[in-house]
Amino acid sequence: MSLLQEEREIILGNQYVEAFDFAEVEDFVKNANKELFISHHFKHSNKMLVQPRGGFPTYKKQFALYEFFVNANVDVLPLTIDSNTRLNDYKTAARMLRLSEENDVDMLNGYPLVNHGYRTTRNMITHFNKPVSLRHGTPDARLLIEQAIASGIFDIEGGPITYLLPYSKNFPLDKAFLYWKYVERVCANYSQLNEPINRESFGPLTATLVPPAITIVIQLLEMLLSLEEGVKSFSVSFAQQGSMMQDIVTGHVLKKLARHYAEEIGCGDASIHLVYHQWMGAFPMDPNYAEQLISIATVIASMVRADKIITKTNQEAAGIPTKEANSETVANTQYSLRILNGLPDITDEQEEEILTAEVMAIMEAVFNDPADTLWRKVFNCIKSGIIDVPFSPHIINHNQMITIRDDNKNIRIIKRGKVPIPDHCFDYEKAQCDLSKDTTSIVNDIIHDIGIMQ
Amino acid sequence: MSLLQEEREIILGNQYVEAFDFAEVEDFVKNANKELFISHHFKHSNKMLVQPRGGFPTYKKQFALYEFFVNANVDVLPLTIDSNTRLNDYKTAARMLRLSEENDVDMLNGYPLVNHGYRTTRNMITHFNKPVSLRHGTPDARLLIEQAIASGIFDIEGGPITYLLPYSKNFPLDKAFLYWKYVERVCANYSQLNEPINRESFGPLTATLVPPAITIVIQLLEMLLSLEEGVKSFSVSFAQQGSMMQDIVTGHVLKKLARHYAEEIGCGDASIHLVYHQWMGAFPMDPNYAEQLISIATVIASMVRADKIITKTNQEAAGIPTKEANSETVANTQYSLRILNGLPDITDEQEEEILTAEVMAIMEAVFNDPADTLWRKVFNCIKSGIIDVPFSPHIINHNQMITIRDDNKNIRIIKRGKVPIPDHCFDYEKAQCDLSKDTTSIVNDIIHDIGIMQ
Amino acid sequence: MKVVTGVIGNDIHVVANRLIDLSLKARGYEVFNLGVNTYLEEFFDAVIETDADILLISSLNGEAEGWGREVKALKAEYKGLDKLIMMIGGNLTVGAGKAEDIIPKYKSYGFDLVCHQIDLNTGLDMLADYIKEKSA
Amino acid sequence: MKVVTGVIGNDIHVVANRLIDLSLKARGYEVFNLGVNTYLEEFFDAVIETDADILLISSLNGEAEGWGREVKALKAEYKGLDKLIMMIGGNLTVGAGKAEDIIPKYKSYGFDLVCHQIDLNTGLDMLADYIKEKSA
Ligand code: B12
Ligand code: B12
Repeated sequence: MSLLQEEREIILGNQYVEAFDFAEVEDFVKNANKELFISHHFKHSNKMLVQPRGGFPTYKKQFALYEFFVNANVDVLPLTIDSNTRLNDYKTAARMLRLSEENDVDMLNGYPLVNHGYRTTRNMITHFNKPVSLRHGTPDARLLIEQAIASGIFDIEGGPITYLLPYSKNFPLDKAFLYWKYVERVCANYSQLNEPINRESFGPLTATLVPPAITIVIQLLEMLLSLEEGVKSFSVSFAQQGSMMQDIVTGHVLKKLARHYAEEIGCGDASIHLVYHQWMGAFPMDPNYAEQLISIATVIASMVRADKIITKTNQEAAGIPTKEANSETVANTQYSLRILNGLPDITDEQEEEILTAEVMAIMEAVFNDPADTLWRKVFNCIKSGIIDVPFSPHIINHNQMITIRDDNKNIRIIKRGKVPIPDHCFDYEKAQCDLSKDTTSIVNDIIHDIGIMQ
Repeated sequence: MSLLQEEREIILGNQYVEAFDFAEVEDFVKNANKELFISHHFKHSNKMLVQPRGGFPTYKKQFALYEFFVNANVDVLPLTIDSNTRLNDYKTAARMLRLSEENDVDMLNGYPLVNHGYRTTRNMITHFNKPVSLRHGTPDARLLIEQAIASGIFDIEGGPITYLLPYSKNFPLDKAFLYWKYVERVCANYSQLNEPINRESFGPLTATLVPPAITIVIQLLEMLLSLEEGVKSFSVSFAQQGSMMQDIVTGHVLKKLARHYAEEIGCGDASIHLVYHQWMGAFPMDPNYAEQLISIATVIASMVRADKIITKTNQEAAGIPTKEANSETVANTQYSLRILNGLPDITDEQEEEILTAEVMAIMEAVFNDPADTLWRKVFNCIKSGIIDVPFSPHIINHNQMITIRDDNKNIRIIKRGKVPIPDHCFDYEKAQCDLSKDTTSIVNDIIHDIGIMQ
Repeated sequence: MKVVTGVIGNDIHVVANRLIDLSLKARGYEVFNLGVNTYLEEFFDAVIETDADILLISSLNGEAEGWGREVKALKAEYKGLDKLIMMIGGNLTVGAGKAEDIIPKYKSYGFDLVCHQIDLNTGLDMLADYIKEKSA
Repeated sequence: MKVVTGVIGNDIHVVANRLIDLSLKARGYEVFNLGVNTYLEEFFDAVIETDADILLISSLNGEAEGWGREVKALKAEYKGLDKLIMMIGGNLTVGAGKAEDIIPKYKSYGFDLVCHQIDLNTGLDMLADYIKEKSA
């Protein structure tokens, strides 16, 4: 038995897991309907796929949510996991699930997939026969992913960096890399049986003044870590940044370099997709304004030529959105995509050049790290501040890079910290901003810039 | 006394008009606050001005509407006139106004400005101290415009073609030209006293598959007819057409040629502005979808770099919108304009070239008409079908031009009728469409194309 | 069969009228289209002149109700209109309104087929069914 | 003056926390920022260690209410915190809620200043006023 298989058996031997039938699951994946595979839709659909967010504790409520989504003409269903499961606390999740079922109150902020088990969950997923995307935020997602794939969920979001730096204060980063290596391998293995399992990275990160160079580098690294384990279908992603042109340029550079580096490591046969998140930062309180913001995000996603868009609702600033609000967004986004015609195909050459140079310089610094494997190189670079994510709450993150917005609301790096932004790029970035102001004004600008969509 | 002044005295001697004090009105205009002049705002504001639609019969309701608009941060107030006044039926308007005032029901679909009189109306307009745009659809607007300017309304929409071909079945076109000549002269004369009075043409026409070449030609001709009478500030306009690229190209060509022809007739000193109408065609019934449509229109207006945007509401398909819906749209549009950042400045060279050639060919045909004055040339060209407006209900219009949408939803001319579209342009237009279909399929395509935003 | 069509009253919304013209022709009817801005008398005159089988009226701006009330009285003044199929469609009320209120009202005015905010093709299918039924 | 600040509970929304750090420093306070994901004991320990005058707590994900109830009891276990100014702000309830319900509740937990969905600068102005008043 392989080492991986040994590890799988230990993981799946967890007391909260129903007996896992490896052969049956393999068989299920092999014969699963192609409609369930987002990789299949990416191949054959010529429209942008629309995916909302959402997860409820009970089977009944999740089922009802899906019915709403299907009525709203959804392309990809979400399955958002509760935070106990994210922390591998299946015991609490079980208790809360029972309470939710008995009292008809939601005691969990998502679907506790491990407790429901794959047999039950698979019923729901095959019933709707739409691709489902797993959204969690789990550093150790080994057990969760096994259950997800066994349930028919063939689109798996996350990664060791993007699910850690924005979401955690002190979970050990090195462990996260190892746990995700397991996930990649399991996905890669199952990918040989039918259409490939798709992996997706979480580009929005902290959704707060993250410069595109950092977003892209992290997208590329998570992609490489995945492809090198044999994954054949991968989605890189990013969220609306606040400037249409910067989004367009980011999309171009991300696509171009994803292809480039995939080929560099001999994985040119993998298919790579682009996912765009509607605004993920601080929302306006006014739901009418939030509606405009979402709608404009859809226009930009179309200009960016994204393959999939992940939606928000006009209730974002207020609290967790209802299923009605969520499905309204889906219907509205589909409508917007239908009426967006004659979109120009454009770029800004100079911006592309600068951004490409920045990304390649950081990537080179990562590759030049003396460690023996890619994940260790990346680990070292985060630790040393070569990769630095603005507003990450994680203790390992350096927080020395400072960004503000220029007059066109592009995010610009005005302090690079330890990130090896080439001098000519750094000079260009700073030249776009008014840096003659005193510190207080610059701090006020940053506060203003965080709230620009409010 | 000049001939014009004689005519003015006759017009203003109308029995339904309160005594018109020429000297007082002149004095008022001379000393009027610059804030009331949209031409002043065009000069000094660096944002797109936002103007809603709306008119109510009573002073009280109109006042309340303006309060709503001002709270929603409006830039330009509308004054929409009722249809009796549009047909110079001041008697009926007076009766309906009395009924509306007595019973608190709206018996008119707009504000009967002539009956209210300029003294009353001026109170309201100077109270709010915002520029007001007069929106009517009146072929003989002589009396109305006198009253409007005397009230402090310094932005006058309309024109002999654009207020006739979409709005009337058989009002005589030649008379419309003469009546509008009067309007232009009055505007020109008042323009010498303070900031210029702005004239605006109604570019949307029938809002139904009108090709940009026809829209632009009519905009240019109404502009020339106005400038040649001495008007110094003019807004050309058009409505969202259904393809972002076609809108951008239309905006470019319209601006460029407006400048060109203004200089050609020695009126290069006039200032020319661009106005964009949110979608004017068939709306979706679903107010959520209508909301998306309007919001996308704002994005396109920004891409087009319009100087002013005229808004619609999400109630358009249902009926006449409430003041709440109208002011919500204003607030939303202002918000959208605030968050639209980093918009690229683009065009499509080939499309611009084709469109420019079409417009110049039609303009040449108009200028080559043997008649002695521009208005007679234009009259002859409409009569002979050199200018042909799809879906005009007017008997003089030829209705021989047929248009459909190509794959990118650009409006394309597939039958040119008598319109002198140059051969290479016509070939280009047809080449974008699939014309191998049978007539029934093409008719179905046209029906589909009219409803593309539904 | 012969159809007289047009848009009633001071209504200049012509788009649906053009489509109706095209669609009726495509379905093999002989069409006499009076266009927009057409008054009730003009409709009945045209029916008599052309010996039409069907009168198909559109209204988009909601004003049809005012005209509807006069249909019966006016029709009675003409002779030989007993077999005329009368149909109306478009936007049959000012502002929002419910089909279940609107249809009986217009039927009481003398219309055989009432299509409030009903898509053209559906309406013309209804007409075909109605004709088939009547002649069966 | 010395301020201890941080985000309470399992809340990792760090943006407001960073801005609070910057703004307090800009206003001349000496700041001890414990960051996100900080538990009540950690806050009080830090106040004791640094001899802080002010404890400024943030909560963004609505969980503060659960922690609030324990404030009084826990504070009583420490000595010398009588003059500590206690302030809380951010999003102080799950979902939507009204300030008039929320403020008295948090005051009863022992907070002197309660800023539900109040902008940072306004909140820090309130703090300055409060300090002036108290020392007057
Ligand atoms: C385009 C348009 C215009 C154009 C018209 C150009 C032209 N000459 O045709 C312009 C800009 C000039 C215009 C002017 C006005 N308009 Co207008 N216009 C519209 C708009 C946006 C679309 C109409 C359209 O062409 N639709 C496409 C066609 C194909 O659809 P349709 O007309 O609905 O017809 C379909 C069905 O009804 C059906 N049908 C129609 N007849 C029949 C008959 C039968 C038997 C059957 C089975 C089916 C059927 O078949 C069609 C296809 O499915 C509508 C709002 C909307 N619906 O989005 C307002 C609207 C109709 N207009 C309106 C108004 C008030 C006006 C004005 C008075 C206002 C103004 N301030 O300018 C003027 C003057 C009109 C007049 N005197 O009648 C109102 C009517 C209010 C009401 N009914 O309560 C509307 C609803 C807008 C609004 N919300 O205020 N308008
Ligand atoms: C950005 C964001 C994220 C980022 C956070 C990155 C990071 N590490 O900081 C990411 C994407 C990672 C994230 C994750 C999550 N988030 Co979140 N997030 C947001 C979002 C969009 C903006 C928050 C923000 O940064 N605002 C900008 C700052 C400057 O404003 P602020 O935080 O409101 O603070 C201001 C005031 O409150 C005030 N203030 C704050 N503290 C104090 C203290 C005092 C004394 C004073 C005077 C003032 C004051 O000052 C600030 C400036 O004015 C909000 C929704 C929104 N508001 O638009 C949701 C939101 C806060 N998140 C939410 C949730 C549920 C989550 C998740 C659990 C969900 C998930 N499915 O992923 C996770 C995990 C969170 C956890 N464990 O705590 C919910 C909270 C629900 C509730 N309270 O009812 C919200 C409201 C979204 C929603 N509608 O569901 N999120």
